[in-house]
Amino acid sequence: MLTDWEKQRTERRTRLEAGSRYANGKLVASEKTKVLLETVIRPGDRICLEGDNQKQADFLAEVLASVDPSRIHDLHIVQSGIVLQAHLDLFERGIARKLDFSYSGPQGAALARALTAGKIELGAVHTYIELFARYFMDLTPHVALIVARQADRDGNLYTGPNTEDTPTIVEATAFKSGIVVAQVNEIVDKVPRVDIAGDQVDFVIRTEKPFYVEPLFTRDPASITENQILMAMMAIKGIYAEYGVKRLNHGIGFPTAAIELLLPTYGEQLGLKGKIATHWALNPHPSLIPAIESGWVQQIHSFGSEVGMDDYMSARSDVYFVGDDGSLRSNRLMCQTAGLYACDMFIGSTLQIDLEGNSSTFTSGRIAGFGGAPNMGSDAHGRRHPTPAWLKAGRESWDGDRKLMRGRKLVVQILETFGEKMAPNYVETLDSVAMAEKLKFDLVPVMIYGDDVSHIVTEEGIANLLLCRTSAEREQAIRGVAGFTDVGRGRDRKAVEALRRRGIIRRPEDLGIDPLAASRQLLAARSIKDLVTWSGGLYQAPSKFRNW
Amino acid sequence: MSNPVQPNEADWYEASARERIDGLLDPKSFVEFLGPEQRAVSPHLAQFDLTGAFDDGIVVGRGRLDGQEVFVAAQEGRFLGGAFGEVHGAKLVGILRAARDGANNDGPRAVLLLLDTGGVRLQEANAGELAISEIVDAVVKVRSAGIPILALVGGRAGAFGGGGIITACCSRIVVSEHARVSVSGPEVIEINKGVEEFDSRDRALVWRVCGARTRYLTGGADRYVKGSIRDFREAALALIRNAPSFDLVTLVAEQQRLMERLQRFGDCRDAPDIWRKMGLPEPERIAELDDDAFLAIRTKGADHDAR
Amino acid sequence: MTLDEVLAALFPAGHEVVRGPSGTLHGTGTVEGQGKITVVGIVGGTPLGVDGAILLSGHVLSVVKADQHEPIVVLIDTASQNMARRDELMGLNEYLAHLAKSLALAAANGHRTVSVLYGHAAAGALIATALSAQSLVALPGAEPSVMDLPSISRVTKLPLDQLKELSKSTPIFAPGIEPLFATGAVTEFWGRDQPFANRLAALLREPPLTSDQRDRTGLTRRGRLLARKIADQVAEEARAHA
Amino acid sequence: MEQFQVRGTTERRAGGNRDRAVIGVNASGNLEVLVERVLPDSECLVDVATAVTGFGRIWEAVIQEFLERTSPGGLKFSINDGGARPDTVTLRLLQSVRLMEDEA
Repeated sequence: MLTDWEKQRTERRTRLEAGSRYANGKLVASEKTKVLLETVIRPGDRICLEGDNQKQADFLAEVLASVDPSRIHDLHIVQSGIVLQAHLDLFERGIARKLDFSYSGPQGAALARALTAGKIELGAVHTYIELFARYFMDLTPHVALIVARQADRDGNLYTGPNTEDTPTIVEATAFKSGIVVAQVNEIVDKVPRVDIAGDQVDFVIRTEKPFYVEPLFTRDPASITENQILMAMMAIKGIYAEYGVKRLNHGIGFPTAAIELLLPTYGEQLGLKGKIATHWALNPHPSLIPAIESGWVQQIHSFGSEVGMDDYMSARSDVYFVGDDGSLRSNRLMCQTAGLYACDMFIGSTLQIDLEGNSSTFTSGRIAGFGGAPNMGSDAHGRRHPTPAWLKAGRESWDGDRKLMRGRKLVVQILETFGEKMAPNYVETLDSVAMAEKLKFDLVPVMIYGDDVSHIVTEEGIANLLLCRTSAEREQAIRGVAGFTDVGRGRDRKAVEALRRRGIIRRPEDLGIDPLAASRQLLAARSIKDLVTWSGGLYQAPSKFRNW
Repeated sequence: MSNPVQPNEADWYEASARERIDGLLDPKSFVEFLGPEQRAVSPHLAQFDLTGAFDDGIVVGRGRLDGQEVFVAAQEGRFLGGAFGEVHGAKLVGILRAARDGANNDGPRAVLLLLDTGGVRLQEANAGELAISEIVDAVVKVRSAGIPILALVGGRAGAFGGGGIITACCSRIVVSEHARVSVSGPEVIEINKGVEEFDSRDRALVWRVCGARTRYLTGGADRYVKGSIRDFREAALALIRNAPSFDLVTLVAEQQRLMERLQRFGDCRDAPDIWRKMGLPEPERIAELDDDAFLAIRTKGADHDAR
Repeated sequence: MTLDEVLAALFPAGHEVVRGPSGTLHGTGTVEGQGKITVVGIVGGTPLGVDGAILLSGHVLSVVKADQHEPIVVLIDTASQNMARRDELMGLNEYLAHLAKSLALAAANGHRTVSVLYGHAAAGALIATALSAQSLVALPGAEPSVMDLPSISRVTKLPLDQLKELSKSTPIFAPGIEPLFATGAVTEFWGRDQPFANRLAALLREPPLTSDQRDRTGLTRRGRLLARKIADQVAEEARAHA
Repeated sequence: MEQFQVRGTTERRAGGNRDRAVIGVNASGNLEVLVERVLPDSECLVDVATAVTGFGRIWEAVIQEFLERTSPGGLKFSINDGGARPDTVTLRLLQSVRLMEDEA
């Protein structure tokens, strides 16, 4: 019997032919979107409805959530971000059933409710690279609904600075006989640059409204507190300078924004310019503008873009990755890979840390997802190239034969002892443990495992976990910087003082920092307006951040 | 590139009420009246489960401005939005009455009001409202006695509600870019009239409607300064020298000025519409200019003696 | 009470009052012992915006200009200030301040100023009209307020019922004639059975106060216990440091 | 709202010769501290009014540590708190002691 080796290709042709009835070439009028989707999607399909960390295929999401559930149902959603209401509506309305994703952010609480109510069958919560990897293994989409700024009539797409996940999604879909549908803001005769080649795109829909992008990486310097500045000073002096960290990634919290704003002032005073923080895997944080303008930064590759930063990045092509057209090209998969293998340090916040140093952003009733932090914040065992920072970290933690010593990534958690509403950030047991039990997860969600963490920075001091040799030492090191939380007050004072003598715990005074010197006057910019001024007017702050 | 944001230049917007006074007046010249150690705390807040402030959110006293005696009152915009309560308002009333009483003797050369307020404190709304009316009355009497009163606005709470009305009762008004001077707050308008009428989250719009640049260009403020405390000091020094008197001539001129504004711009919906009618270059860009470029715009709006 | 009833009751000897745009009115009324006095007003529940305010201040200033020193009665049945983006864009704060200043100037120039509240007045409109005359008379139906209780509840995050309960024990925040009377805002309240014309004539015969005594009144009426004391204390310290 | 006092005995008089100082603002997540030199040199006192209830034990620990660290003899601290976190409380207390050390 003859084997049919082209079932997928045949299936693709059938769907394309059916869909092309609603198209003029590749172009589909926006009002025909619903019937197009009902034609090219089949029950049970794996669908990537492009919902990235930042940009959203919001129009296609709305339309997909409005299709007839008797025709389209049991979809398996495979996408990095569950961010829009429409994403959850798919499950509420019975259009989709199964979910594999990475990040949920603002929908974390609604997602937890839908899971509890049995509306969603959860595959797994992934990191970005992990989900992308599975696109090429066992979660390849049948249909990808993607988003770009512009298209030409041949389907060539220009994503603008928010390229993000699109090349990865299209690669997996188009070369495995899937169907690619793109929503775009504009149809043009010629796109400024080709981010996605037209032969990988089947249908293009121009929408009335430009697609939605959330300014996720803008931290208003006006909200940075003196204690965050103190933590930033300790991190710069006690970690960046000590290890000579040049290649790094920052999380999005206020303490790291404070570090960015202290480089041109406090960092300059310490004589660190050129010696630290020169190469970055980083979204275009507006708070890094003063450091860039002061000549600290040589190069930045970005996962995505940031609202208002387009003109600035275009004008700073020596620093950012910019196409010949003059606009930023971001790429989440590439940048995650850079963060995993080419960064010597990750530093970021989280929501809870336990006594082993495990951290989680899953607090009661919220499934926040992982995003990229677990990859940024893990020591890649596949790394083989040495740097001084990596080797020094390795030396501190290594007990074995020096000849075969490997280096280590610095993974720094920078987190105040208390969070919103006096909730302790340092706890005996992560909330995610109880949540996993309640939702019957096979795996407790952990953002960064304790054995990957090298340092914890709080307003009370720095705990160097690399130097700890026993779990008891680790526990006391964490308690010793956990301030007045129950965990902190439960410390063994003698043990903590012993750790301090060994340099495992370092207080501000141990680092030669006067806590009262931690003033907002040290910030290179104290407001969003200051950032605009630093940029020479090139940074256009989103309206919600303005106070002018 | 050198640091365009001066790290040691004290910023009005960032500063507390006390820091503003310290930077505004001659060093160590400030003497506070009814200071925090006297604990004139609002008795009305506890029933709302709120803790008070030892100065009830306003610092009043006297000091010197380039050697000249002045009275000063500064609202703390971060304590309950700088709102007027019973004690808070009465402290301002008291210092204004003292200024008037001293007019013929060794009274102050001027009174400086550092407004930073959302308006009436709702937990003591009636007392706050009445205090505002008493302040308006006292401002008029101080001005009638020949003592200029300057309003200095550039804090995070702006000058809303009665604070906006008091501002416009002063002899001269100084604003910096962050200032908003208005009666109804954008959120209040949005809640009452809908988001179509006023989208309070569109912050650029908020500043185009209530902000310093709009006020300055249409004559609602007399001086626009860059944001340092020193800039406010210099403006205050210059303005107390030539403040308008409070009399029929001034008010008739103000009547004329305000009528003309309505006639010229009454059908405008947004600030660029006004700026276009004024013949200003690139009206859409004015909100985006830096302070130096903005100050280079020559207009007639702010240049008047009718307040 | 309707406007016509109010006018008839205040001026039984006759009045000539015309309605203007934006809810304004102006004209004259005859009062025993005073002859013709000036009447201005904002009525019909009209919110006070830039257009109404500039008309009212215009009327007041032309009376001051005429230099006849006759009393000015301000009739009030408004709402709050006009909540509109356009009015704020025009600088409503200046228009309301200008109206308040015009009334203050009239008083300083020898015009006895009396506001008569017979309907609503709230927030900024209350300040610029009712509270800007030397005396405030409240008639039946007067509903002055700074902010309504639901709005206070929203801002203070206290449940409405709790606020209502609280307002029984203190006049410091609740809307209405009684609390505002207690705090010293309202000079006199005339009940329905009172002869308004006589009361007005009597009020106008009294010598005008040269200084603002509302905080003292609030103390006497036990509605505002601290304001006078605090203001006096500050003024005393100012004199001591002179 | 909650009010309480923490008393301490001290080894020495706090430095400087200012009679009083005030620092901070009672705002959300922040606090104001009024310091007065009104007690005998061997005593100190912290008087707290806080908008947030139920954290008395943490306050006690924060204040005890502060008193041990600075030994502010003769000083009375009065706090109006708007829900500040312990790190902010410690910072303001330290700042207030530093202010008292300034020349009068």
